[in-house]
Amino acid sequence: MAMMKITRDALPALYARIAAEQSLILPVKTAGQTNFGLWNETADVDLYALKTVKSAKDAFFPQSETLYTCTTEDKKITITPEKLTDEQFVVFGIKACDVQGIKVLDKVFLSAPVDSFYAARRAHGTIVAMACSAPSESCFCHAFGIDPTEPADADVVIWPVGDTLCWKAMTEKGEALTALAGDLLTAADAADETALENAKAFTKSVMQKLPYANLTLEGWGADKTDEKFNSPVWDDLYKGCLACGTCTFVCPTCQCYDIKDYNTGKGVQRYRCWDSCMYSDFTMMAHGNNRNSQMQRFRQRFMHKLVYFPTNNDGMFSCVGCGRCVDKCPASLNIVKVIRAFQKAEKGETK
Amino acid sequence: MPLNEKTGEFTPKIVAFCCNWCSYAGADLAGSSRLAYPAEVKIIRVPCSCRVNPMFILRAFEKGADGVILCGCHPGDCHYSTGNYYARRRMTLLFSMLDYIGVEKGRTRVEWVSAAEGVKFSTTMNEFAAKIHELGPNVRLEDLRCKN
Amino acid sequence: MQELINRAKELLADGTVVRVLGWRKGDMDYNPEVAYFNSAEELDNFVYDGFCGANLSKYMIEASKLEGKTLVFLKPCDTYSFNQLLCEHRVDRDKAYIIGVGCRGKLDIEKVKAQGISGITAVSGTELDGPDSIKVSTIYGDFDVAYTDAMLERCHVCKGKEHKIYDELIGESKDTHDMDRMAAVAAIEAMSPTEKFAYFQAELSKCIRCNACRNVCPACSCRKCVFDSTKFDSQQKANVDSFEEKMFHIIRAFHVAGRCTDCGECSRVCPQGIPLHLFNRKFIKDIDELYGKYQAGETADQRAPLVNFTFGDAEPSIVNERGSK
Amino acid sequence: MQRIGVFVCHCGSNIAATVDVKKVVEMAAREPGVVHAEDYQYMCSEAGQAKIAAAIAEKKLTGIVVCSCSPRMHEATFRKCAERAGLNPYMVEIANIREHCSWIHKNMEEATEKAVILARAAIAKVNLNAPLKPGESRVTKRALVIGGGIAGIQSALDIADAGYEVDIVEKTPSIGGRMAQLDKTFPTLDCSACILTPKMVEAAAHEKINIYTYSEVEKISGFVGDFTVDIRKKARSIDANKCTGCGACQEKCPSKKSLSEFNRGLNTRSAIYTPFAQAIPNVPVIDREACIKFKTGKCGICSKVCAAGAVDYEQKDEIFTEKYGAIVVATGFDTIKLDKYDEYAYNQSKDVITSLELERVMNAAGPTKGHLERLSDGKHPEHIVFVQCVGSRCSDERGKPYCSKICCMYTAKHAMLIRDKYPDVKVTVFYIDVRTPGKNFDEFYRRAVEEYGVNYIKGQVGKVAPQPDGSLLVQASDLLDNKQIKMKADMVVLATAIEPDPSVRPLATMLTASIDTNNFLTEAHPKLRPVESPTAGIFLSGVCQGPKDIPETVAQAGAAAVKAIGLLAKDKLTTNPCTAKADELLCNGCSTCANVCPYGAISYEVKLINDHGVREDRRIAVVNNALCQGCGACTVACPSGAMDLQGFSNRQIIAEVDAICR
Repeated sequence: MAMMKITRDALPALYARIAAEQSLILPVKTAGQTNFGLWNETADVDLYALKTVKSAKDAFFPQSETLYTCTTEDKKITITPEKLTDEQFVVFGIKACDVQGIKVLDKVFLSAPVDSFYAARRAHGTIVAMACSAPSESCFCHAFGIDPTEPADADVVIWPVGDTLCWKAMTEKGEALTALAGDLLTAADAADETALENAKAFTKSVMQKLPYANLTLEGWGADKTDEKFNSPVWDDLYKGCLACGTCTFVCPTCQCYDIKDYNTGKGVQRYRCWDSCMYSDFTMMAHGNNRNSQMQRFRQRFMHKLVYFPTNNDGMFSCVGCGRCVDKCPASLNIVKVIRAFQKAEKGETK
Repeated sequence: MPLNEKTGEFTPKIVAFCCNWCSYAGADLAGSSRLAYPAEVKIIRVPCSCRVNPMFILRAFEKGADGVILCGCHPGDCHYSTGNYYARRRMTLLFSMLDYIGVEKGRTRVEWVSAAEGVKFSTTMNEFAAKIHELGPNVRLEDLRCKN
Repeated sequence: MQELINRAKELLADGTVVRVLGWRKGDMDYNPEVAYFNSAEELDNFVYDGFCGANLSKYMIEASKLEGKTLVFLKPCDTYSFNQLLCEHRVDRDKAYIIGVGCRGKLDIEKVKAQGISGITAVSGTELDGPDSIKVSTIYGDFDVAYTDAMLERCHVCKGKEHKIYDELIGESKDTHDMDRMAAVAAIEAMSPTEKFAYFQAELSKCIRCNACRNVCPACSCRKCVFDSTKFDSQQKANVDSFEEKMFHIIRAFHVAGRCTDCGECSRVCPQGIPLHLFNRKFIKDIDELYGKYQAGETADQRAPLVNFTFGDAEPSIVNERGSK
Repeated sequence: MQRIGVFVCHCGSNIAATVDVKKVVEMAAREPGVVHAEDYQYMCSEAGQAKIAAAIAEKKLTGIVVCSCSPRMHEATFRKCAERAGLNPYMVEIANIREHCSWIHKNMEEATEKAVILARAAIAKVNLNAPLKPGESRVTKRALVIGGGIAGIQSALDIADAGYEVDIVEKTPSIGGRMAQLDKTFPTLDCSACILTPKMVEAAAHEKINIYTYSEVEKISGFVGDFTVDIRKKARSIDANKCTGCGACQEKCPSKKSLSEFNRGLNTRSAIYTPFAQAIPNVPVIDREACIKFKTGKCGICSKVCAAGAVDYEQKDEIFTEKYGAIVVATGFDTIKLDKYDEYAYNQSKDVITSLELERVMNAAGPTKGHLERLSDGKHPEHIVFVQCVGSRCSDERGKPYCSKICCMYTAKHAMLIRDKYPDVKVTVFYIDVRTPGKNFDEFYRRAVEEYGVNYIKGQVGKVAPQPDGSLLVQASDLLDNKQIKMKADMVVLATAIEPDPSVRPLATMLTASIDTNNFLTEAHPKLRPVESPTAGIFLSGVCQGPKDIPETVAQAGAAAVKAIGLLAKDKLTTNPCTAKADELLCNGCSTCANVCPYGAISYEVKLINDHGVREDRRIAVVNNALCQGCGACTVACPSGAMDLQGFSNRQIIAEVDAICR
């Protein structure tokens, strides 16, 4: 499809038009922080924010969702499964890294056994990806082969160029959305295309100057379990870890969840909610916990992202370099430090 | 199902924690003196006002209570000497916090009722229920999952 | 900083301590991490500058379980937490060798970024004896930022430059207090109930229940948090609607009421920028006003206000007079 | 899952007239866990109880809910009924649908709905009940009385007369206490020694009483029924078994400059001494600080003159350990220090004395052999001024906020005695209020005023100034006439406030007994349990609990003894099973719970814990079931929820909350 464009001023009208038909999820600022949220007239949209605090993961895999509800009347128990999503929705303004995050989730939830809740959302969601214009110091998506100026696997890609946004539908869903946008979009011309290419080039030049520009994944990937698992480096690295779930919950790819019951007084709502492998009660069983030290839990998270996941998924890492954990870890620990610590250790350097 | 929901009127749910030694006995005295107060008030017996955890109070609101009142022995008269003094500080701070986050004042209350104060028990419950009626349903602390 | 390293090396060498708990250089100038150092060689990566905000007191709970003494560096405000932990038998004084380190306020890189500065490649001038402004180098050029403009909120309400417990002191400290600690609390108190509710609803709706505030808190030192145990049927991980957050945050603050030293770590670490200290400070303000001034951690043998009382304490109904109009 | 039976009582028409009992049965039967529900006219009747017992047996019930009157009325009845039927009595819960429902509501529909909800809450609770068993602990049939004044002596005598062994521990060389120092007692004016000495002798002679004088309690562990106490017998330097009490040693002792404690420092005694003539035991003590032999190694005269060879300079402190079932604290009082009261010139003039010093002055065995004279120059006084409330009812930190209670009466006594014996002496009393509640007390005071012409002036003394001529100038205000007064006096007597003996503070810590801000021991309940400490097995006798006069002290001593006897009479103590219990896996060992426990029931131990595979030594709270009374203060203080209360557990209360809010 041909390149279209929309002016920044026209965005509110676009939002309203989309929201009239479907739910629209996009970066919204609440009390100073930007996260993906539902659009409404009063929403403080912050589309140009580089990074939302949480990734766009919630749109397809919400932090908490009910699976089914049991209601008791007298001694009779009625079980009502939660309805699967059956309405179209749009997630607007996802960055390339987060789109890749969704691809990671697809691997987990769309392979057999398929997670029907996730699948329903994926089937009904339209992804509008937005190219990055100014990546920040914590960005390292390039290490995973992601081009932030060319988000892949989205239904629509938009590029901010000055006060304009270039718009290109990539899939049928994207075409439908383009149709819905109607006259708010106009055809882009050669000048726009040039400006866009310049913008992309600028972004790439920024990428090269950022501190993580030279980060590689050397030494990491599939089948590295044996050489990494018993390394003494873990013991040195984990010490500052507070065992909180910040890294997990801001991560676009973490997919672990717990299933719990909520007592409503009239019955039980069985729900699932994100869990963190950093938590001491993660995978707690009657006999105890299979990882009973924070070192083991810390190792699990990074080994999973950088070794186990690629081992089981044709080399695909379950990290996308969004850098949220770099920004948000309360103890300033992060995956980049882990990647590099091992690379140094393997080269015989001390940290 | 509540039997009198047919009226469609707001019938608040009110939880009254009463210490075993003074206030529960005070409620008994209100009963034996036939001093009426609204049936909306349901009493939970605890050994001492100091047994009441702030979490119980929040739990009640979460599950749909519209008002929570805690009754204990008068300061100085605690069966366990000092329990109500601790309860007094805990509840003062909790109530202040609830006010701070915007929960209407008056949804929570502490009253010291002795075993001899049947009249006070009944008056207090009448007053408290009236206040809750005036405030209307608790929406700021309820958990939506507990609604139908 | 070199003085700290030298002294740590001496103490390691003479066997006074078997390990050092401190900060290690990060991969950026602004993200040092908490680390143990077991040898003189490892200490070469030790760092102490304006970004070493982490309160190491809580780490001493684990360090107290290890064989031998740990050298720990505590800033003036961290010593309050250590005292409080000592008071609660959560750390072992005999397992700690405390060097009170100087502090001129700690920095928050988010404050720098909030000034529109991005693409940061280096930050300098953050050391204890550094200049009044820090230099931030970015891919777009260099910027000078006044030290105080990049300081954590908690440093603007500094409790003072005095260390409350230590074995020795190294470095000058500065009282960086330049704001009214209770101003924000008082401002909320002055709101109408509806405004208050809206304010906290907006703030708490951001909560992702990552537990960073809890896990970093030196007062939240429970082996198993009540919100992680089944004892109260209060085990929570969901954030399906706003009540759970309120319950969690009210109880979290309540459980540390009278024990919270106002170290500000909760707000420092919140990934969603929720001003969690406003809950703790509300309790502190109430305690100060109702039961007399009390600073948790001032000494290790105080009786916390919630395990104390006087016969003439205010009745809970005082909230009706003091609270919202 | 429990198998619950619900029994709904009509209570004749008391419940049934307002509550649709059948409906309650029908609704209760639908609740989870309920396998049986029925109603009956009178559940508490024999027939009603038989129905419950039958249902327990037939339906194999594991828990029952009785919807009836208040649990305060019949909980015990139904628990016993359940126990007889083989069900643990703590598996019974009562839904109070009479006092809390049928009696206060008129509308049947409303009352029935409420009754259903109350039943539901009780069912929800009983679903989480666990069988509880009262604990048992043994009782050592021996009592310890700490303090050998009139309170301690009386308590010891009463306990011993009931047939139990009693040990009295007295820190001074003789029993007798403050009462032994008094001259006459109000309002009867009988001689204090004349009524006390026989009691002392009786105690000493009692076959069940052992007296350890010159001894102190060193350490106390254990709990009600089973205390272990270390007692230090300080070295007397005299072998009590050999000493005949002849007194030769004291006569010959060359060191005679030590101030006599018994005479309040108004005269001196020898280094080897018995505090007073009627001392029990009549065995002297060597004051090693004053003794020349101990100071220089030379002398040894006492040893030489002792025909019995009882002097033993080598004697050492001896610590022995004894077990007790009950402890009576009778540590008594002292007068406060007057250092901070410069205005009364107590430290400047020998003629300004405390009332307790006056007792010694008036006493025939005292420093003046009972003659009323000025201590400065031995002159007979013409005018004596008494000042009331010195340090009592005081609003500043120099004194005490409380009324010392005995001063009004003993001042009237002193005034009266002086006027009786020396009609020429003028007596003026400055008072704030004269408080004379007590049998024959006000009559006594009025006699002082009306018959003996004592001049009472309502007002406070602002200053006592020693004059160059040796007299004292008293400046005071007369509040009734609203004028300032200046008067000359030869002696001023200060009714000095009394305070608990300073030894009580460390003792209270050892006993884990609570004390109030004035260091008086706290009673378990100010009205209903006035002679017991909140810490079980500790009883309070005399002024250690609060100011009181001799008859009150003796009465309380007797009451404390009776409480102790009541405890010692038991072979075993059954403990309330609704006690707190700490979950070892959750406990932080932070001591927060112990801080709020009024009974000292919580202690800590370091224990190896296996927490889901992680093994470590942890400091863990341990609740002593014999001491815990089940208030639950600790459960809320505990942040992790490790501490829970059996019978009123967190989950049980939450279940009730949920059931009500449903």
